[in-house]
Amino acid sequence: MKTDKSLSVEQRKEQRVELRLPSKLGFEKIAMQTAASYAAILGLAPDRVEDLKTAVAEACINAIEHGNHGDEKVVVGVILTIDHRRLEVKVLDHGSGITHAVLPPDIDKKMLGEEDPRGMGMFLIEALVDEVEWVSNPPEGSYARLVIYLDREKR
Amino acid sequence: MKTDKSLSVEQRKEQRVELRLPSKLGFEKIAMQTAASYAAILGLAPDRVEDLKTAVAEACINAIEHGNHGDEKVVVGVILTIDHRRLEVKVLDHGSGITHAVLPPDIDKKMLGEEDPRGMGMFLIEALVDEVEWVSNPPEGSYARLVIYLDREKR
Amino acid sequence: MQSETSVKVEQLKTAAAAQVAVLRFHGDITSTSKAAVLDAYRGLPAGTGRIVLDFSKVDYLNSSGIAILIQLLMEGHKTSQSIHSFGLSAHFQKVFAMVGITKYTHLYPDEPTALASFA
Amino acid sequence: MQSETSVKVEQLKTAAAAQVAVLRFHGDITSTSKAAVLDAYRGLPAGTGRIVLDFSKVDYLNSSGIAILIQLLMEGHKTSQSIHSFGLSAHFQKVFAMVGITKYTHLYPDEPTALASFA
Ligand SMILES: Nc1ncnc2c1ncn2[C@@H]1O[C@H](COP(=O)(O)OP(=O)(O)O)[C@@H](O)[C@H]1O
Ligand SMILES: Nc1ncnc2c1ncn2[C@@H]1O[C@H](COP(=O)(O)OP(=O)(O)O)[C@@H](O)[C@H]1O
Repeated sequence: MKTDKSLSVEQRKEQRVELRLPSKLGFEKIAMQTAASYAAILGLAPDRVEDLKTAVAEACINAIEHGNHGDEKVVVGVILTIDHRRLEVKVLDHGSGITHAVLPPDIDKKMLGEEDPRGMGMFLIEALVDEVEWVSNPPEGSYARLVIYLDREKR
Repeated sequence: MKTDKSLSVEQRKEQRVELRLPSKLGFEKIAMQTAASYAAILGLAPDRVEDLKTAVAEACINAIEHGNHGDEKVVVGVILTIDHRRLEVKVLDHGSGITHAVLPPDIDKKMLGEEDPRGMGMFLIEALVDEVEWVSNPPEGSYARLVIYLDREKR
Repeated sequence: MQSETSVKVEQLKTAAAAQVAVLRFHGDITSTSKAAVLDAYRGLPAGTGRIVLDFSKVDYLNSSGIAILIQLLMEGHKTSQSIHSFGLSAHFQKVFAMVGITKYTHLYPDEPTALASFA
Repeated sequence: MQSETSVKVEQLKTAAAAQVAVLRFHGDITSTSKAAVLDAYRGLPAGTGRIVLDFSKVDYLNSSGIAILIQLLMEGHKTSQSIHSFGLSAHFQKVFAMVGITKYTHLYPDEPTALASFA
């Protein structure tokens, strides 16, 4: 067998799960399901699993579209870990990351055509998870780090 | 960012998806969901998605239990690819693999206590997918390679 | 890619004999759904005043899909159409409220309520 | 680990006034379910002759779980109990047939049929 070099024997942290996807829109649905079943196994409440699914999907879409510019050969990484009942999801891309602040959508402006109808992904991520951080470290890449608390009521 | 070294920029094949799990029973459910959503995206019929889910779960259970001896720090790898409408799943462990043939369960013998009630995983995998291969290559590890055809009717 | 959007258009009359166009979405609503969603909407007969959006068969909805719905609602708002929605999960009802589009389409628990509530 | 197995035991009478014990499984049936499944079964009153297994609330079933069911069926077979099952998805009906255990528990489409079909 030509062993996949990247499949290291030892993991740094227990219960760590990693996923890699091609940068192709639609594949964020895989990350969504992977994260959902990880969270369900750890006992996250069903409504919070839904929050996590949407947040992970939006982070992956951004990694695919903005970070990796839709180049299917470039990988989006998703790393799931649990520590002190905090579920963490890192979504990694190979772009230069985010420089601006997250703005909440102004629906009235959107309705008047004064604001792009898009631009809600980061806002939704912030609204749905308990902690979020965007880290950029070119040329290595960037990531969004989402944290959801297992013991917190719904948002 | 301390970039995960193993997250390589280039993938060898388009639409390749990789998953790594700790060797902990229960985590095969994540592989099952990841494979299911990959297959659904590619258009596999829902009843064949169910076949794939059971086959992937059983292969992961074997990798966890027999290949990696339930050592949570050791990784089970799952690699999903598609080629010529053949969906391939490789389930990798760090054990020495399989030496014996797959025997169909004899339910009457099991009922009489003459055969272990267990020992149906490999049989089910063979019965549910279109192709299966067990490859061992110590000390690097072993893998089960399952193939399901997108255009084939149910088993 | 599976789960392409399809939209079925139906013309119904409410109990009060009001004419309503129902757009029934199937599959995913994402960035690739623009033509399917907006073409179905724009293909409604001129003068359509009451519209119901049926989300009960939608598998997956993301922010790019919501952006398309905002475009639809924007066009409807300009022509003073009344647009009701139903069939969203509790989660997506929350997401619609977070984004603010519940200001432009009221969410109803089911089809009869969505139909009955036209003025 | 979530989705531990739980088993609810009910005593019912069929239309023909036959006494039936129903084991309703909830959650996953896997290698960790052995005590839950077999304790519930072994806790049935002595002389129980008719048993129904309700799989309709089972989320996940794997070969180790099936091995536990085989043990249950083995014990039932020894004491000539009649064991009917219902609530399996089409997929798991197929899996049960592949493994051969449909020889020892007949699968019914729903609870009324499973109950009605006791001799
Ligand atoms: N992973 C990323 N890498 C680089 N830029 C990003 C990333 N995610 C978001 N952005 C930037 O932030 C903007 C806002 O993102 P978002 O709120 O998700 O809305 P949208 O993706 O619809 O534009 C994007 O248009 C992009 O410029
Ligand atoms: N990945 C693996 N690595 C090493 N041995 C394996 C592996 N998978 C299966 N085996 C061997 O094959 C046997 C039969 O496996 P299986 O049919 O799945 O039943 P069970 O796991 O219930 O014993 C196992 O008991 C084990 O000895």
